[in-house]
Amino acid sequence: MALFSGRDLACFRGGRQVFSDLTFSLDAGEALLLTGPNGSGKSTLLRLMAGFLRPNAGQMDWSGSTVYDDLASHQAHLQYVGHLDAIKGVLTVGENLRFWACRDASEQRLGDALDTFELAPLEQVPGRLLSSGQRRRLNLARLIAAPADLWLLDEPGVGLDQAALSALSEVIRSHRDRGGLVVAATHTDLFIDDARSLQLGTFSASNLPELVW
Amino acid sequence: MALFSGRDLACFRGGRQVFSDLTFSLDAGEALLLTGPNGSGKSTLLRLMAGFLRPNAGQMDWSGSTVYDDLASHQAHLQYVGHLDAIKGVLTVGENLRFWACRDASEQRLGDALDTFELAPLEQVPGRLLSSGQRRRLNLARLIAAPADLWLLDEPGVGLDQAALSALSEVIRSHRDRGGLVVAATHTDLFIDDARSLQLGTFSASNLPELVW
Amino acid sequence: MHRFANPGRFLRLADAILPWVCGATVLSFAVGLYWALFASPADYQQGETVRIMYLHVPSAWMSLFVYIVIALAGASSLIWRHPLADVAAKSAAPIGASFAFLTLVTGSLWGKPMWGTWWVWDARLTSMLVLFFLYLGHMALMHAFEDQTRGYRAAAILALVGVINIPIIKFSVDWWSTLHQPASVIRLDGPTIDPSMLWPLLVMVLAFKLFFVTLLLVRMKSELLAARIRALSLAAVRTA
Amino acid sequence: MSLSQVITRDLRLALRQKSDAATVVLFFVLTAALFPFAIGPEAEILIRIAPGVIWVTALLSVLLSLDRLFMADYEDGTLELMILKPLPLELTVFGKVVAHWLISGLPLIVACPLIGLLYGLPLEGLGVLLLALVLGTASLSLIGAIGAALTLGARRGGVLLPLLVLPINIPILIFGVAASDSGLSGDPVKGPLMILGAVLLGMLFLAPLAAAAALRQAME
Amino acid sequence: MSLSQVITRDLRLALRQKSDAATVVLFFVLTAALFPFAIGPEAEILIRIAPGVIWVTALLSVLLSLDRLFMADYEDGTLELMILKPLPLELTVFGKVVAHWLISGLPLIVACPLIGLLYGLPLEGLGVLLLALVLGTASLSLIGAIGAALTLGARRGGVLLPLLVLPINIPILIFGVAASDSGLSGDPVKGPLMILGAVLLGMLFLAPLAAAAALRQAME
Ligand code: HEM
Ligand SMILES: Nc1ncnc2c1ncn2[C@@H]1O[C@H](COP(=O)(O)OP(=O)(O)OP(=O)(O)O)[C@@H](O)[C@H]1O
Ligand SMILES: Nc1ncnc2c1ncn2[C@@H]1O[C@H](COP(=O)(O)OP(=O)(O)OP(=O)(O)O)[C@@H](O)[C@H]1O
Ligand SMILES: [Mg+2]
Ligand SMILES: [Mg+2]
Repeated sequence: MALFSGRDLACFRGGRQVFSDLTFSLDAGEALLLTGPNGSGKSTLLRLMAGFLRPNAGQMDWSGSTVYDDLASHQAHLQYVGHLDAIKGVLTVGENLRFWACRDASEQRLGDALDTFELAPLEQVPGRLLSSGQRRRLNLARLIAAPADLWLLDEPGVGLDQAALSALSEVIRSHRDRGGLVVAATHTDLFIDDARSLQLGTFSASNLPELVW
Repeated sequence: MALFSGRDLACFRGGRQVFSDLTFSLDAGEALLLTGPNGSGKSTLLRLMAGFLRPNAGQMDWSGSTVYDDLASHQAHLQYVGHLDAIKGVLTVGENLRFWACRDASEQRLGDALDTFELAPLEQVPGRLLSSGQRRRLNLARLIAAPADLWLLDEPGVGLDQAALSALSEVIRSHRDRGGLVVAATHTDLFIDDARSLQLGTFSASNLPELVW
Repeated sequence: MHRFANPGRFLRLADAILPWVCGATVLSFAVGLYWALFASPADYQQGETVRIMYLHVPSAWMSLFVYIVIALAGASSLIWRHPLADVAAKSAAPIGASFAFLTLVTGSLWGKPMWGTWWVWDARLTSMLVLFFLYLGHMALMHAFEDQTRGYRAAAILALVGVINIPIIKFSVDWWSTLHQPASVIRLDGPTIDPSMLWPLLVMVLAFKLFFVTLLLVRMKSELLAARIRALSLAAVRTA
Repeated sequence: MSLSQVITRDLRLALRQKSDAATVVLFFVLTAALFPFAIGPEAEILIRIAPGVIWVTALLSVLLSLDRLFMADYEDGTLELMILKPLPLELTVFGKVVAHWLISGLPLIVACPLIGLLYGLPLEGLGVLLLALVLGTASLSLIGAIGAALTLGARRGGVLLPLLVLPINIPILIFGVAASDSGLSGDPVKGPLMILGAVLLGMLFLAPLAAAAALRQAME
Repeated sequence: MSLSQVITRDLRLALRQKSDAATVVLFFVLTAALFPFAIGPEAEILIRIAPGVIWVTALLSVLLSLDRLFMADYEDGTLELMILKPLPLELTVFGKVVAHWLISGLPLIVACPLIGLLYGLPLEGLGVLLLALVLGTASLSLIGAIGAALTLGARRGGVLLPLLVLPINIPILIFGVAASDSGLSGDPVKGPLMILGAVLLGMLFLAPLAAAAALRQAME
């Protein structure tokens, strides 16, 4: 039986059905790549997996029990990296990261997180001075500062330079080696080995959202 | 003599020197790709070219006269697509685009802009319902709705699916055929033929920004 | 579609009882209004203006009653996620607000001849004004979101917070006005109301209650039908 | 992008999100209705302070709504693109202020008689009060626009707006209340109204210039 | 992420951008200072309305600063990540309100004697006024937090907050003014102070629950 799975999921947003009858299952150490054209529902599915949205139909299980029975404990073992970066401009990179680190995170681990994404030289720099790629790297550093079983990554490669991109794929590899799960939406190659992939459908012109002002 | 050129440009941001002695020149129909690691100053250079920032040293010319003599007229013949998308959630895609179209833009041209980036089916959809890639496509559609000689594109390929990416490279090609100029910062391949390229330097650790709260 | 199974039954039920409630409303209004406007005596002090009371007092009572209905609906929506409760709260709020507004308007129409001004900062008047604002807040919140279910939930939470606060507000406003006006010239309460005026008043109160039920059923029906039309057109798009 | 486009766009945005227009009026009415609770219901005192309360609340309502006049456009990048457009930024600013006044100043003035009713003001003098409010709120909007533009770039923006704008507004407040008081008591009102008008004229010219300069600065 | 971390983080953010704390106090002082200009300098009237003006301005200051209590965290995605953390959202909300009160409520109370001076209030009764303000502003912050959470992501956020929260705040205003009046005139103050305390206790319990419920549904 799979560690993390969803069955017959359907989701409406803005009055329009984004997807339906979507099924996935993931075991320890596996990675799932979400692909598909713009607007096909990749981000929506990730938010569903994170418990921010509830599916309009279907069911989602984590190690055999449905996640909605105890959403808080499901959420406690996942990390989400989305389009919003939760970076406070007046806090330094170090302070920003420290807040999201888990309580008992050692300095060692924090240093590790900064080093991995080459943020160490920026540790004292306030968040508002970061370039777009640096912001994204700071977000990815959360994955290391606060370890979690399930990583939900929405276009994690966006804005990264070559070095950061290979750091990311390295980090994902070692996470999976430790038995972690990864779900990532992407349009570009993330260099993840033997990942399962889920292709989401096309946006159909007749499927317009209902217009509500 | 080049149509658009900069000489010995230097720029400080947040009290730190981002680049110095930077020189570029572009002729009608040419494209310049800005590459370099995160934080190397690609976005900064684009904002400089758009006249949002003034260089701390150096000089920038458009067809022989320095742009700071008449900044407004320099700005009138450029289009800038950056990280911020200027999309109003309560206006529809069509209304959003129409506002930025030039005054005498025909319906034909607007339709063209929407069609190119496959936004036609979304014309009546309010901006807040768009996915990240759809937002970016709407921004790129401005390039067609309000033609300009110089296009400044900051990571235009981010979040685009395959279809949109090739539409973009097609649009850039025909813009250059008409004698237009393109400057684009990017980490991924944009499929632009025989572009000049400008590699920006690395972020050096000793060059930390002065901390200003 | 299981979400609408229950409302489907409700619709059938509403269709069955609506004619009866509607008839009863018309009947009680006919009796009440005739009695109040023609058959009951004029007040020896206030003269004919006293007849405003037959609108004023029932609507004052109804506006409080409706807010409690909304709060109860909010509670059942939050606890049992009952879809009908949301629809009921959404449909009832404008009716209650109209009652509060009617109280304010009839009150100030009454006040002009009685006190010489349209408005007096009397405790009861002021509480009614605050209640009217509470209604406005509820309605505004209900419609403030793109996603109707978010509006439902937020408005339900607000209604509960509001209903806990109404007694406190009422108490404080009473206290406030007695603090400043120990011997008020304005005394609305006549516990010694004459039976010849009490009975038509009670009939009018009944008429208002029935009127509320009728309106509520009609509004809930149209709300549910609109939701169904939306759902059906979505389904049509899906199969297309 | 033309002046009329700027105005209609802002009007449309406001009508679509409905917030702007309703915020200001509701804030105005609710705040004005709050004072009796704090001061007591005695009619003489309420009548005495009514014009003052109306003017202070009107001033606050306009100021608070202005605070975000350029903010949304700044944060989502609209302002950058507007600067690139050939329409002079001064006109863009002017258009935005006009739209803002139509959305927030005008409804406030329409709601004013209601407050008059609550405070028991005589109906006859209300005309002058309203006229004075028209002149006053228009000036307030223009001055507020300068403040709103200045605070955009400044990191300590929030502080600056009241600090910059409230003191400048005191003359408007004084002459506005003077005109209203005279109007209510039947005294001549020409003097203070003329001054209000003169301030408005001055601001019509000065404010777009200053605000546009501040906006350019904020783009750096 | 622990309760103390939430509080210190918000405090640090506020101190770094300095705007929050200073805005609220400045708004309070400037608005209160505006009334004498609008109402006239007669000492009796000013003394008569002083407690009322202080309370209304305090209420408005707290309300306006609360409006953005969760907004920044909502817009930049911080709130999403906070929900994922094991700390119960009720506690997070409580921590944010505590920080907010320390940043905005407390300085306001410290600035209050200044306003008292301006209006010529006797110094003796000021203690009660300040105590009442401590209890009152804390309740106002808690109630405001419910409103801020409910209106998060609403199309008409700005309008809604005052509309939702002002009516509920009326009792606090009434008893706060009553306590202050009695304190200034030397009458017994226990009654209204006790009521203010009771309201605060009730809100300490109710507000985090309601606000957290509202935040959860705002994430949808
Ligand atoms: C805007 C003005 C007014 C408002 C908002 C108002 C509000 C109310 C409210 C809320 C009630 C119900 C109170 C309760 O059930 O305990 C009420 C009842 C009543 N009002 Fe008014 N009122 C207004 C003006 C007047 C005037 C001018 C009069 C006549 C002089 C009046 C006479 C009464 C009477 C006789 C009752 C019934 C009292 C009772 O139930 O014992 N009202 N009003
Ligand atoms: N907040 C929202 N409310 C309502 N509908 C939304 C919302 N966000 C997105 N949608 C709709 O849901 C659909 C799926 O959006 P989603 O963001 O999941 O797409 P995506 O696959 O992530 O696309 P992209 O590749 O562009 O990021 C879109 O068509 C969009 O119109
Ligand atoms: N608004 C700003 N104020 C001060 N400094 C800034 C600002 N924005 C960026 N910087 C600094 O300028 C440097 C260059 O940033 P820029 O955004 O130009 O980089 P970039 O090359 O676009 O990087 P990326 O690939 O991550 O987008 C960064 O090191 C950053 O710290
Ligand atoms: Mg997406
Ligand atoms: Mg960049």
